[in-house]
Amino acid sequence: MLISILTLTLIGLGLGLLLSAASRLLPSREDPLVAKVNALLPGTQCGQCGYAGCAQAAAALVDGSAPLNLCPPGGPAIARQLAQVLERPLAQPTPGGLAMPSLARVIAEQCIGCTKCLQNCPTDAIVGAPKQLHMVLEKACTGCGACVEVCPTEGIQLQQQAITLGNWRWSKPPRPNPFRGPLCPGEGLA
Amino acid sequence: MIVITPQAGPHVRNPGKVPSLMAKVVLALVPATLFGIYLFGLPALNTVLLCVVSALFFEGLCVRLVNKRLGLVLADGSAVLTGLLLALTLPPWAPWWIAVGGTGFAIVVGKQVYGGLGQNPFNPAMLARVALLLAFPLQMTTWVAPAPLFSPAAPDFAQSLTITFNGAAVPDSLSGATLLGQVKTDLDRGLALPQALGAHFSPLGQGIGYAAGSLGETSTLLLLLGGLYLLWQNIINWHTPVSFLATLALLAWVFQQLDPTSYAGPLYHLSSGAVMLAAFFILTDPVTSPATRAGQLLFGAGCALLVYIIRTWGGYPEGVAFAVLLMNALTPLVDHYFKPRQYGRTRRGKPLPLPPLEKMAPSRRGRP
Amino acid sequence: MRLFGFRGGVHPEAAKHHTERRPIRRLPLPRRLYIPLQQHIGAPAKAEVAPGQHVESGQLLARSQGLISAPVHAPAAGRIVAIEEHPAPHPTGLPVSTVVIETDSEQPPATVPSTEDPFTLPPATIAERVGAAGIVGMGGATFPSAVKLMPNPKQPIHTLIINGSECEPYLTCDDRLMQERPEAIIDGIRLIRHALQARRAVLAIEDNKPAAFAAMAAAARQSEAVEVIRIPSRYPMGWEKQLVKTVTGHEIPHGQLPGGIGVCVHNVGTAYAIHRCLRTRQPLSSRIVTVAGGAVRHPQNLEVPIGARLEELIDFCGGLTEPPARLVMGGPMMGQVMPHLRVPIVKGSSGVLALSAHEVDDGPERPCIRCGRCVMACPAGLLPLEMGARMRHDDLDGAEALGVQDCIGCGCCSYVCPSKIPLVHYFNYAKGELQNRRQEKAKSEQTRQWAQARSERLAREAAEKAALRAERAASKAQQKRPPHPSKEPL
Amino acid sequence: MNEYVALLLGTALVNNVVLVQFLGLCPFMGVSGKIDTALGMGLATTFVLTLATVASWLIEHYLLAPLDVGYLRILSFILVIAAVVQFTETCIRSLSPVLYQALGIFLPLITTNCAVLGVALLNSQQGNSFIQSLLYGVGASLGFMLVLVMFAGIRERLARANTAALFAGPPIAFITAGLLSMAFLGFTGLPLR
Repeated sequence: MLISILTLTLIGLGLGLLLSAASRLLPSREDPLVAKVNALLPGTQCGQCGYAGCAQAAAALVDGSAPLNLCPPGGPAIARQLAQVLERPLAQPTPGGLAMPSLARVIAEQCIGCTKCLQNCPTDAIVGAPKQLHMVLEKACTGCGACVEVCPTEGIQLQQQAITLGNWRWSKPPRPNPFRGPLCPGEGLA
Repeated sequence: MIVITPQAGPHVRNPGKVPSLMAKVVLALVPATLFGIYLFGLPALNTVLLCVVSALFFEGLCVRLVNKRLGLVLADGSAVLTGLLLALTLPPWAPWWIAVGGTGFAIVVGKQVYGGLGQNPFNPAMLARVALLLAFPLQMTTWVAPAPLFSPAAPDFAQSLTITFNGAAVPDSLSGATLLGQVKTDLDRGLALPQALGAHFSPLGQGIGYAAGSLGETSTLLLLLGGLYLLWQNIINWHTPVSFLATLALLAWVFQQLDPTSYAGPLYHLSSGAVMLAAFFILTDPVTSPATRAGQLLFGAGCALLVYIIRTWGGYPEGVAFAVLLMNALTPLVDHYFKPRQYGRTRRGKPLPLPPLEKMAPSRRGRP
Repeated sequence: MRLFGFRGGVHPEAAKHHTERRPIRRLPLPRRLYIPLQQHIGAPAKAEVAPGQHVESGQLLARSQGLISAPVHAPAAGRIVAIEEHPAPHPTGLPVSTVVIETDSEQPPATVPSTEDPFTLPPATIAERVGAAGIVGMGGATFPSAVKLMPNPKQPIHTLIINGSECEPYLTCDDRLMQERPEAIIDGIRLIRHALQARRAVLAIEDNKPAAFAAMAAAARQSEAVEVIRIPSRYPMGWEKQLVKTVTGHEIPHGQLPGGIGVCVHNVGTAYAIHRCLRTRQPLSSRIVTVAGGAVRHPQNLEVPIGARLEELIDFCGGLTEPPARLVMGGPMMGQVMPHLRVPIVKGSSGVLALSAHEVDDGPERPCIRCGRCVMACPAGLLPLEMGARMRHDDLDGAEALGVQDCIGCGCCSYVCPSKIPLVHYFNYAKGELQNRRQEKAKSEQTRQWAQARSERLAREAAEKAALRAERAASKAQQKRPPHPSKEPL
Repeated sequence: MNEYVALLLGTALVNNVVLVQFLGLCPFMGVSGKIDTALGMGLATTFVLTLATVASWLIEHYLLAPLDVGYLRILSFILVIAAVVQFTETCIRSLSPVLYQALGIFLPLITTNCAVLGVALLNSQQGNSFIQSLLYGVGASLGFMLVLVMFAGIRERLARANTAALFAGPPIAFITAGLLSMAFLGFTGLPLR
């Protein structure tokens, strides 16, 4: 009985020493930010975010290939913390496909020049003097809608950008429909 | 006046379509099939018909289950081709449930489960043949000596039905073993190769195919004829068949030089078993073989190596089916690592170095 | 002269016999001309004229903006009706700002040959004149030619290649141009060679155009400046990269221009336009267009003023025998589908094809059977089937890793595909998405800078306000306390 | 010499750890999503398996046998394997963080890979010499890596196939694994152990 206890402690001791030596000889070169983000994540390795474990999800978050709200168990709390740590705005998901991004546009009749929207715009995209008609710089506007909320007279609205020769893109070719009925999204070809 | 959704790309197309490709391959198989039917009589005809009809039936069943348009799917002729290929590899007088069960397995599990044409990793015909060989070893290895159609020994129509449908035993006078099976048992019994070969092997006879064997695999020359037709019609590339046959011949020749008493020569290997059928019709199945020419060369050589290993040292007399499946499994890797060199880039993908200006004489080749 | 091969390529059925032997006929001047301001690669031209103004033939309508741009000239004398949005020659027919001219008379503008010998001009003025004449690549790429005539000293041009291959089926505009005006083309080539100081000028013609080769060889014999060679006819021989590889044996390294390896490529039509511009001081205002296709009654080659609508061309050729399955501007392989006939001819349109149903022959699309024909056909050495499969599942990164950006859109893969998969359409979609992604990344980078600039501005303003308040408080405190007794005011 | 080669090829192909002996199936299914991760996992498992086989042989012969505590075999082997895996994790984390990210949770999971423990136990059961057990370990891990990377290639392609919704994902992967092991039966009968 004693022999078995002794043997196992002997093996454990030997291996433990080996491991501590190894970890000192080979320091882990890991990106501190990834470690910090990894600490934020719940660490349950549940894989609901589509990555094999939290470490992988943290790396994807840091290099920007994963959305901030990727962690269902973490919910909005984690999303906000991640936005803080990674200094990234919690952008709403932009609709894919042909829908063009929408930009703010001043409606000349209603704008009374109160400069409320001007102060509220996160990227200073609105120019104009008090009591003067304001104007939106299309290049700078990100369509976040902060100005629309504060405008007293609805003088500024979010409008979809017009499709021109410059920003038109080829859309995905129509999927061939080998089915007798309508094409259900998941189904394959002939 | 013209209502269009913007279409891109070429507005004229090459006339070749998938159904015409498959039809030409089936056409190339017809001589070997007819010879097989002539050689082994009406039961062979039953097997071929059973396989083709059940292939269409199972494909139609699966397509109906997934609610796809029947006409569109059956019209591409890939089911007929799979059924015919499987029929040619079965023993000629196989019972009906071997034919129907094998074709069912090939079409349903081999192809339709993966989502239809073009999605299956393994060649359906070979998959079914391996499954049948493992599941029913006895039925899959009862060979029949040739009994030409109108000779007295050939069974007439009624007899052929009994053979196929209620499995009458093969009469002793006709039962025989294929050359490969015969040689393997003799070698196992310790006989030296020349004695084992002497009695049975005449290259010409084996070429024409007047010998026991699978339904369509016996006549090497007719299969070669079909293969050359496919090459001439540009349906298949020469890379896979040439590298397969050349590697197999080379291996056989090398080992024969090393030890003539226990290793057979190249002609023996090329003209026996399913080698010629595989070289032109099974290895060149586009869906399960690599898409690049370099990949096809490696694919053929790999298959030849595996065929030689299994035939010489393996447990089964014929290794083509296993070799094809194993190389099919490797095809995604071959396609992953064998890519053509892009224009303006080195083989590793880096941009080409600028050629030095003074040596810009046009004659120097641009390759790195 | 030794030639080299290039990988891939296809042999489409040439179908040039319809218009090969038809001489070029001049289209009668249409009543209205619709001249778009964006007919070239680069910034659109800026209108210089106002509606109602009367313009002479060849007068400047719009000035080029920046280096990569080209001016637009009036093809004929007339009155400017309006400068407004009209459908552009583009698959979607989206509007583009267009100058509409009501033409005065039927007779073509008179050409007065200038006496001055252009060879005495320094190369810089030649390039400047060509730029002022609004000449762009006539092969379809429409890149402003002046930029390609200004060689940078570090990379001298040793070989000038003139592209007479015209590898697209149906098109015979370059072919007829070479047969009917060889001397002008040779003169144009010599002028380009003089401008580029190139050591050698080579005119490459595909061997399926013997008449053109004979005419050009005869014209070239008088002056030893130009070497006319026969190249094998195979599509896409006319693409710049493949032509350079065939003639010089060198591939243009990725990310480089042909100038990088000392080669410059110009189209035959461009050489002719440069000749006309330097010899007769005439801007680029008309071009040769092949009108063909199964649905056209009398297919032929026409000399057409820029801005004429497709309706006029088709009516001049006897109208349509049946509603076309596809109306294409350019060649059938790389040309673009036109939404309707009310779109104008621009500098880059080499052909107008009304293709009938059996010519288009678009079978039902089937799944990819991995036959590898597209891999063998791709001249850029890519894997169209793998890129197509990834794009069908929206795996943009996978397609980009396989090199979808290097796809030249020649159409060989879709041409040979037995399953009729619209591979080029998938790659156009991929390139569009990649461009969107680049723009979004640039925009988000920009947004971060703007947001940062704003927060710095607010901080600065707050600091100033605080400093102001502190100063005001200090001065108020100063006034309440009497000045210190010991300090006598001086 | 060819006796060792026969042993190596025999373990890698004839009685392949995954497809014939059905050991190590969970990483086989779990990590075969992409070829690169599968390759990384294969290399990591080869490293672990070889080290673990050597260590377990040493412990078997120089600790358990003299003290006659054979019954501790499984316990000590698992202890050794866990230590070797931890050691591998430290190495990979410092040598290539990218691979470490890619493997994620599956790297520590090698401890639970029954192929690793299986090979160690089989070695001690068959009483192989040191060289034999080393070759057995290397052969088994090469077989594991070959099949894992091959299967990853197929699954990467199946991910882009148009499989019906019923079969997409794991079902088709299990069917393909079954067919793959059927193909591997072709090697039976080769005169290799």
